[in-house]
Amino acid sequence: MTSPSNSFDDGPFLVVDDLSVRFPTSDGVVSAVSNLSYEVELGKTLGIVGESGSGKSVSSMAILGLHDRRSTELSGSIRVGGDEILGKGEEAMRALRGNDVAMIFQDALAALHPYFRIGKQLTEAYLAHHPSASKRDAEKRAIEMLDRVGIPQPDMRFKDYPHQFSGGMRQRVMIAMALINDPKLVIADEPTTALDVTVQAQILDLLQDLQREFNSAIILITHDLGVVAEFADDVMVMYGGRAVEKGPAKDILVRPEMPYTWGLLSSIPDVEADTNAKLIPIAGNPPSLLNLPSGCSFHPRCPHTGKVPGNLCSTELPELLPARSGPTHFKRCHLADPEAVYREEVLPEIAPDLLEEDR
Amino acid sequence: MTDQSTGGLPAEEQREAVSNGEAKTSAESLENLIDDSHSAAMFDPSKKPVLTVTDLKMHFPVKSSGLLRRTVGHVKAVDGVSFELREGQSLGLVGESGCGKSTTGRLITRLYDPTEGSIEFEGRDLAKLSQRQLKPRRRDIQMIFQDPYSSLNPRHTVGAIVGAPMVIHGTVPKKQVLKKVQELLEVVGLNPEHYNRYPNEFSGGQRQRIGIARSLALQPKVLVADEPVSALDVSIQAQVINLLQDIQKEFGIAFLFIAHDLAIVRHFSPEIAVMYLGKIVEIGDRESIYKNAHHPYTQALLSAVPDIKQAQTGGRRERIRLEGDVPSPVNPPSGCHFRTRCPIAKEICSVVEPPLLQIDQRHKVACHFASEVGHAPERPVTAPLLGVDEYGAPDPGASPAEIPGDGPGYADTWYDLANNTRGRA
Amino acid sequence: MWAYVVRRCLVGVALIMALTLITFALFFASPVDPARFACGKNCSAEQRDVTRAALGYDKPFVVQWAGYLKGLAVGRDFPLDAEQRAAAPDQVTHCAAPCLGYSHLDSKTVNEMVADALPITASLAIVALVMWLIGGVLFGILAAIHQGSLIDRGVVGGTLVIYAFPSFAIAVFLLQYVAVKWGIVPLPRYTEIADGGLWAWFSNLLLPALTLALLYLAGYVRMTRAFVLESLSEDYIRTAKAKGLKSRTVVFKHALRAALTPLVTMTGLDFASLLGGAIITERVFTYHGLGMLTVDANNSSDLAVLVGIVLLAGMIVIIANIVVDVLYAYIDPRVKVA
Amino acid sequence: MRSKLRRIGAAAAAAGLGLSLAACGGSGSDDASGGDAEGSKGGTLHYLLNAPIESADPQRVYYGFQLASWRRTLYRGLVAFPMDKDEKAGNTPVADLATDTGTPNEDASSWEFTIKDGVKWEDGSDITCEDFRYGASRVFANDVITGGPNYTLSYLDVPQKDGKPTYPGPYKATPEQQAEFDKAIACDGNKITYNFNKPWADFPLAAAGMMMTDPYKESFDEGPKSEWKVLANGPYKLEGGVWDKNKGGTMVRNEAYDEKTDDPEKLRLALPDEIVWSVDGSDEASEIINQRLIADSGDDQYAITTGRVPATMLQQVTGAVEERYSNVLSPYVRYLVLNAKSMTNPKVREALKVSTDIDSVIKAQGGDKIGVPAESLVNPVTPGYQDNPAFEGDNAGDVEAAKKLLEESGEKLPYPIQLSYAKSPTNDAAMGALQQKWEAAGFKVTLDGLGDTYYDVISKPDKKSDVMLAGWGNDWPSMMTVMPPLFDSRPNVSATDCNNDYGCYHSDEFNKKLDEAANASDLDAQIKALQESDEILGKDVAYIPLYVEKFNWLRGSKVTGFDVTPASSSYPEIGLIGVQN
Repeated sequence: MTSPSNSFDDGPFLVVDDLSVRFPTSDGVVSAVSNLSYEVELGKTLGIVGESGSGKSVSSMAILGLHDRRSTELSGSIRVGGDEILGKGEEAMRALRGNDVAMIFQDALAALHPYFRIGKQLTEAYLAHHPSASKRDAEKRAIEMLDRVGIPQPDMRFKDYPHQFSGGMRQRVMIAMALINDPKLVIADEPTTALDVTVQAQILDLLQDLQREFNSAIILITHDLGVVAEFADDVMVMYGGRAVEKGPAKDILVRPEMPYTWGLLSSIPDVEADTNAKLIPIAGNPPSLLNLPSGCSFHPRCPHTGKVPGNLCSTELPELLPARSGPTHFKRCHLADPEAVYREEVLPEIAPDLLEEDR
Repeated sequence: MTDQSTGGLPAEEQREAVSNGEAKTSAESLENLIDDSHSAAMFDPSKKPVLTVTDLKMHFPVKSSGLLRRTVGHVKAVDGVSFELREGQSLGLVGESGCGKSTTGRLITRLYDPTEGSIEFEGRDLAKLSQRQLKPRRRDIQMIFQDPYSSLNPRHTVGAIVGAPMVIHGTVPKKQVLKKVQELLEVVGLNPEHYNRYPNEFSGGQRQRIGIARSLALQPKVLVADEPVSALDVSIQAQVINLLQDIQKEFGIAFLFIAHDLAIVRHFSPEIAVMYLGKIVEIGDRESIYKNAHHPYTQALLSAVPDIKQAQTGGRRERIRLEGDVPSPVNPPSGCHFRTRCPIAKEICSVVEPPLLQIDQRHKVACHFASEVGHAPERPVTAPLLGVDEYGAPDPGASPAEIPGDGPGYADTWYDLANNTRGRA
Repeated sequence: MWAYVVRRCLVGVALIMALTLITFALFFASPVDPARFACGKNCSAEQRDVTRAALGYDKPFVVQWAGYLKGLAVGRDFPLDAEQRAAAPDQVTHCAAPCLGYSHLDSKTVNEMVADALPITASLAIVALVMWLIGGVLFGILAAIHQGSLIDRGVVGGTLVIYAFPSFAIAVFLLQYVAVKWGIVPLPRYTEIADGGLWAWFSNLLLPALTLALLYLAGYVRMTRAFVLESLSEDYIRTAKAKGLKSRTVVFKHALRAALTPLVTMTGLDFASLLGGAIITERVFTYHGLGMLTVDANNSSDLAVLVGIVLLAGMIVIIANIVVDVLYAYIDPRVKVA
Repeated sequence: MRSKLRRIGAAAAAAGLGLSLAACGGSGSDDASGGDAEGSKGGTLHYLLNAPIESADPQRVYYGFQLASWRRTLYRGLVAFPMDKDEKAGNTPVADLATDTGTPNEDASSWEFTIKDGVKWEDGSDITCEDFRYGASRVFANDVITGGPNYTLSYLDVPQKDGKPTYPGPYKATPEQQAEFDKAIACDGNKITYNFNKPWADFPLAAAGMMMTDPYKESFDEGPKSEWKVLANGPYKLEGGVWDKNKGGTMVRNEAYDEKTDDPEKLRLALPDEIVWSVDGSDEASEIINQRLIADSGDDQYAITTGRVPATMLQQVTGAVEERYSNVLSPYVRYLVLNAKSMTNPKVREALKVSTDIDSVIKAQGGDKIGVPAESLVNPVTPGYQDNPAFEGDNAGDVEAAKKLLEESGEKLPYPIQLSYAKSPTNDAAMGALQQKWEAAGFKVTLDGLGDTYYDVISKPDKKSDVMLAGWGNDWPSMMTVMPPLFDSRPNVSATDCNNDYGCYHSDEFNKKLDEAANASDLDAQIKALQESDEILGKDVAYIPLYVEKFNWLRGSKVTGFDVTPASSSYPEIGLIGVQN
């Protein structure tokens, strides 16, 4: 098996550069992703955070080449292990999918074929990239993987159908399937959203263990900032198809500089937060990708546009610029001193206790 | 009108006064609300219980596949649940999928017929009423559903959806229905002019608002909110939670708030019940549950919730890891249902079911080894009360004592774990 | 599962009994006098009464129905007139249980008539089924994977055009032009496999089966297309692609497998209700199958045959339903019949 | 199928058409057999049937073409009509199994025949007097042998109760009853005597045209189970002995048949070695069969058919095909019946009659190859036929005369009538044509096209129909099989049913004439009475004749001797037909 890793050394395994994804439809062009850039190193986890319609899943589909080729316009660059994959043919992409790059989907019940035994679905994934392997080898490997992801009696469960597993076990099967070919990059799209908290904890533990063991790069797509806080090394917050803030997880969650990130933080209650703190929702609804607001896409919902001179927010798209907290922290906002606004206006509302600790 | 409907006179009169009196009330009060400074609902023991649920059970029969389709077992979805819901208060019901929290909600709205137990509401046992007798009562207890997409009929206008309960129950004269609908839409933060639009013209959050408006149409005393925000985007969840809080305050509605998200329940409800396999394993006020949980399951749940603050330290916290899955409710483990996954279970747990024991003024827990994390006692705290030895075998020396707090509400005396004595407020 | 099948069968038996009762009731509510037909053209009122009695139509219909049920359970001897049976024992026809009745017009038990007709209709149905399934599924998939393209529109439009023609017109066209005028195939005449071998059986079935298949083809093309499109949009298809499977595998194994479930249901039920379509086809091609038998029996007011066919058709529909359910459980591991 | 029975079954043994063939042969072939090579023995003839036959049992056969063609092949009779094309000769029976055409007593209430020596069943056994008696007795078991003509029931001199014979047929008869019957048909060696309870002057015609008095071998009889079994005594036998209702059968030479006992020249040439009968029971059978005959390929070159060329296909009959085509008069007459219960005013009935546009009806049905105007209910080639004076004259419909009559009637105009008919595209057109003229005259016509239940509906006394379309052909060449079955109110009309007397017509004067005819001891007297009865019907406008149907036949190119005769009911005369070798 040739791996694209020959041609790259130590740099990030995945580099997405200035990626734009557009779907022309009868109603107009949907700008699903605009000028998106990010990278993930082996052994590291990037958390992509955003609401539905923010474009957080779209770029990963492009990495796998799973977008509808007839109706999608792609521009920019995606390099996997140093190899440019944009413009590669279907056969080349197929060789990549499930092999070097694997995906874990959200709802394992829907994402596993209901009519096939999970053993078959696993071996199928193995055989697709090991054409010379025997069926027995594949089965051995599949049982090994089921065992590895913590499914009891894997040789028995091998013959079961997806519906015969509990939600958590099903997600483990998904993970086993994704990891069966030792991928270097795993894209996990809301892997725990449908699960109960205790099961979610189990799955996240498992993912983390596996990452340590295989040193793979992980992209974790989620809307749950708590999950990101515990799991991701880096975070990218997306809104309206663009990255609005990205950087190390700690910087983003502790010293966010973009009002949308503030909004996300303030709109979810915390198990330890003061119950007297009122949830501060983000007003309005997420924008339509068909017709993005001018300037900063967030400006119609942003309570801080008044602090920006003129109507800059609604006329000019802010660039993704380094933030104050560090050189690896970028934000897309016109506010002159967002950190001050956060400390003085946002923090007292959502977490007065935090404020005191900091002082 | 049946005899039953004329029974609860005071309540009827009160409602009449509200609906016929000042139509403006709600709209006006909404404006008041907006300026209202926010504070979380606190547990108020002075309020009278509006709903008292005692030993409620819902056992769904499991039929054999044989020719005669005999009942060979039961899914004990809800298996002896007791609690009180006080006027204008909120009880949060948390637990993982399959624990029976949604079934409990549906039992209270009588979407199911309970197998056993009572649901006392305004002096009447709803569990014993026939569907016909129930009809005039239905308006008092309304439900908000999880899925804002499937719970609204796509072929009806928003006005028809919100107005239907009023028309069916005849609470509002036909001519005033539209006016009332528009008021309600305004209350839930929708444009009142949109009454003739269809649900698909609204976003998920707006649809949930429509559902809420519908549930308010009959001015219920109790609202059962079954995962009201879990289908919504994060930023929208907060909008809806805030709306529900405002409504609760404004109309003094008692909420049974069912959710799997511990943080949201904590935010919304001053009193929380934790369910596991059809039973309440721990119930208490917010402080007791979130700061002083004594049941290993509650502790595990809380520790499993990902915490944003962890970002400061990075990596994952130490947590109580639960192994395996929830067992089948058809054949739950003997004794304590949780023992198969419990980190501190001992022999007694498989023999004797722990009673829901009141251990503080407003805190009950069902565990033989009820304790703070990491401080599990050597011997079961419940043994002396149950008249058994530490392995669960009947202890000829001890005789079973009265279990403190053995009822839907909280007793004045409780069992003090620290001193193994009866405590008192 | 067997318990389920038995239970369903019991319900089915009750249903069939009700069905026969309704058939009896409808038959006697109709203005047609069956005796009038059997009696011939120069028949006086008295003779007609005699004939009516000979046919057994003089008794109250519930009594006749009860007799019929008895025949179903334990068999019956014909003629019904005991005196006649005693006088000429050699003329007695025994109709063993389950006796579907006795046609006085054809002097045969309905069982015999059905036994003659059923293989013909079954042959027709099976060949037609194979034709429309192969055609429908292949064209359906073709259209689905080229959704929105010219191929898609061509396939869907083409089958719609065929669908727009009445079955009758297609049958007559095939017969008059393809067989008679152009002589591309010989005139179809049902040939048993035992008589002419497999090829003769099949080649003779070609045109009538095609007629019948065309009746269903458009529906199956559109259904397959819709089902395959639907399953192609499922999450597990995305998973299959993400695993790096070949698109052929994805479409024909993963997508088609899921689309199969509703197709099997439709096929089972359509197969059971083929009798309706078979009437037209059999009539044009002179295939003396169940369809033709039905029409003839209706035209000659032969109650026994009508009830027998209603019973048989009811049974076929009920059995088909059970088979579909069982098959469904086999195809879809999530479904359990119980 | 009901209507088919009436249509085709009614065609039994019609009167000779030979004369009219020459006169009315239509376009193309004046001589139906023209162009064909002289017939010789051998080969296989294919007979394509456009509908299944109803039975193979002689006592149950009622199909005209079947009676005629099986008389020539399988079942010989006491007497038979010759294959003569002359109307008179063709309608006069000649001896067949009997030595002569029978000897009547003085008032024709008793007939005596002698059975030939050496006539045998296909199993080699002799045909005996007892076989004839047994065959005739089976008709009485009409609860077993259902269907088939049963005139003998009212004629044979057996004890009666309430006008019904008490003899229940051979299966259930007590020895006493059987003894009584054996007196009605008496056997004395080869001599058989039929004793009737009243004169039956045209009995030989009935015996020749029907098979109700044909012999049947008792040991072969299985009652209802014999419906499709054939024990032949003619030049052919049925291969396998059982007719397949849906497929047909193959007739092969009967070795037990001795040509010397027969008169082949007159009765049956029996040219083909084999006759393959195949049934096409589909609705389009006539179209398909005639398409095949036009294509004329393979076995179809040796084929004849019972399927007439549909009017829509007539324009395809040109050139070489026309040489294989015949257009002949049939024994059918189409007529309208007036409901005597609702149309009581004689002036109204008269008005309807004079404004009936027969020409347009024929045109709508397909033109002069399909029918010629009729002047009576009786077919013109029936012995004793005369134009009914009531219907002579203009066939286009006289609107003015009708208007005048209607005005004289004193009825409120327009006079509403409902016209019922068996629905078909051509009938719709034809009835539309009638409607047009009638409405011009002052009627208001509601067209009422009915489906399969047509005859059941119009038989009911309380029907809404005022005028009904019907068709009839005689059972044997006698007006006795026309007027009595159609208009004698006594056997027809009851409280719940008017049977074949669709108009519920009742006239004592007419019934009296029928009794006169029935009791006549010679044919001439009978004919006179019947002619008078038809005049009464005409005077009362009980019916309005429309047209005599014509048949259009195609045949394969290798068929020889194709012709129709009075005896063959205008169907192919199979006794003459052979194939080229």
